[in-house]
Amino acid sequence: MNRVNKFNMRLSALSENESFARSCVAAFCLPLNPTLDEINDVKTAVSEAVTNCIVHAYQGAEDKYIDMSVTAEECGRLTVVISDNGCGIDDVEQALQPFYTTKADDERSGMGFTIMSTFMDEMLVTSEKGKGTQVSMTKFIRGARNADSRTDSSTD
Amino acid sequence: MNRVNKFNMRLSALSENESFARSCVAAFCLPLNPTLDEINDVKTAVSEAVTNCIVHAYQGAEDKYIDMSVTAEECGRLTVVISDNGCGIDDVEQALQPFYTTKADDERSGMGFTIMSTFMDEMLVTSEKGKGTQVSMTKFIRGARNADSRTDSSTD
Amino acid sequence: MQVNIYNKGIYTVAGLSGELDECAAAELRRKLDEGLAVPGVQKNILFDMGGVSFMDSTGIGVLLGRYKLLKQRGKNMFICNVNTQMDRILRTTGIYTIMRKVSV
Amino acid sequence: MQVNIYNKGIYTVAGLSGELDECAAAELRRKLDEGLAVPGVQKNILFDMGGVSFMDSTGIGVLLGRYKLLKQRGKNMFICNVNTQMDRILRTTGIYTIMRKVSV
Ligand SMILES: Nc1ncnc2c1ncn2[C@@H]1O[C@H](COP(=O)(O)OP(=O)(O)O)[C@@H](O)[C@H]1O
Ligand SMILES: Nc1ncnc2c1ncn2[C@@H]1O[C@H](COP(=O)(O)OP(=O)(O)O)[C@@H](O)[C@H]1O
Repeated sequence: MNRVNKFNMRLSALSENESFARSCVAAFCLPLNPTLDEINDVKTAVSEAVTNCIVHAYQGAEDKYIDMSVTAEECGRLTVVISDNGCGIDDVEQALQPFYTTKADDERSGMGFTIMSTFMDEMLVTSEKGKGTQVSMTKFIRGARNADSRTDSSTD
Repeated sequence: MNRVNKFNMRLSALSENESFARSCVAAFCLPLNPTLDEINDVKTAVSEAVTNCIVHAYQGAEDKYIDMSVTAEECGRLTVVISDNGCGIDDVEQALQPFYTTKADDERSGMGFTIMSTFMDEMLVTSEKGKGTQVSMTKFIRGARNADSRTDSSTD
Repeated sequence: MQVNIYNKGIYTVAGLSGELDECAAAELRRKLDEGLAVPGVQKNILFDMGGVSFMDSTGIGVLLGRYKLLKQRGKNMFICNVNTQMDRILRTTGIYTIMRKVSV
Repeated sequence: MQVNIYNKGIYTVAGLSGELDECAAAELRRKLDEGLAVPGVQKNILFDMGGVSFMDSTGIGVLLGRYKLLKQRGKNMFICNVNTQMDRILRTTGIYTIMRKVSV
């Protein structure tokens, strides 16, 4: 049986919640027995997506919120969906290009999506102009798979 | 102005989420600059309330969820509301008595509510038989007040 | 949770470490009840809480449960190395009246 | 974030510590731009990342921004004490091609 643990969170779109959001996801995936590198990959990707909601979707407006939905399956699959109901993205294909940013003046690097897709196994971005953006990311935590196979082999 | 930060979370009623829930609330109240004792008080109270949902409200059934709503006000007030839609409590007054427990056979101590009300500044329990239970707790983080007054005095 | 049981002076020490909540309780009970039932366990049992980083009222239930069980077998129970958070819980619940805090 | 700026050998070192995300970026920029504009700052600026426990692409933006600014003033920029997570970000974004990693 593939036991599933889940949480949904709605949080204020404030920049101090960038660190809160990544700590939450990190704490949540601990039972999957991730390696330190895996935890750091997940924290980085979460930080990128949450930051984008705050700086791009809501342009710093503070009475907004971000939705985060996280699922940890016993098999090791971690799914993180982060969404906003902010301004949306005109052209998602363009937005995904390395170094593409609409906020070069604010010293944004344009590498957020590149890092999300590099650090996670899968990434899907859905956006509608004026409605909002949803970033759905998956990572397979190998730490957990190894622990599983260790348990299996001990029954030989 | 009393800036407010907020999150709502819905999480699976699994016992591994006891530690997850208390870590989340602890991480969230860090910007209020709490003392270590204050953080520990809050973690303990959250742990009690979440445990009660799992062992009493849902009696260990695993396809259930717990709702947690947390507000941190800049003035230092931290509000935590934890609710379930489980079996409810027959007689709340009785349930609040120290050492009262309906699960003595499982070695429950009956001290959960006593600890919540001791470790937090305010606690309010609302319950409806067959509908569910809501525990609403407030704590004033003095760490934050001190930091504020330090800022104030520097403008003298 | 980790449990280490060993004899030291007049005590059989049960050294606990980890977070003592409801999630950890069942395994902890099993380890303690098995480990303290073997031959060579002395009359005085000392619970060393030095490695316990968190405890809530579930821990009180576990301690009280062990106290009753050990009393039936004629053993005394003591506790040591309690951190501030745990100490507050132990005081609030009046546990020290039946389980003396010692420093070793 | 904490920033410590001091001269050491051929370098003026900017020692950073804390978590480098968007929340921290504005203050960090201000501290660096003020601290590296004072008299006595040498030609080679070394960013010591030893105390940085977390960094995301906002950090890349901050580093690139400092690189451009310092280059205008004829300075070279180096980086050291990068942890695994940060190293992966720096490699992914190709930063090392303009900002050499050194070990000191
Ligand atoms: N949640 C979002 N809402 C609106 N626009 C977004 C969002 N996320 C990303 N974008 C757009 O996509 C571009 C590229 O994003 P990204 O790769 O993260 O780089 P950066 O954040 O450095 O600009 C952003 O500059 C912005 O125009
Ligand atoms: N969320 C809940 N749903 C249903 N019953 C509850 C809930 N929380 C507490 N109770 C009832 O109140 C009693 C006292 O709770 P508490 O003081 O936390 O002690 P304990 O959890 O050790 O029993 C419980 O034994 C249970 O009958």
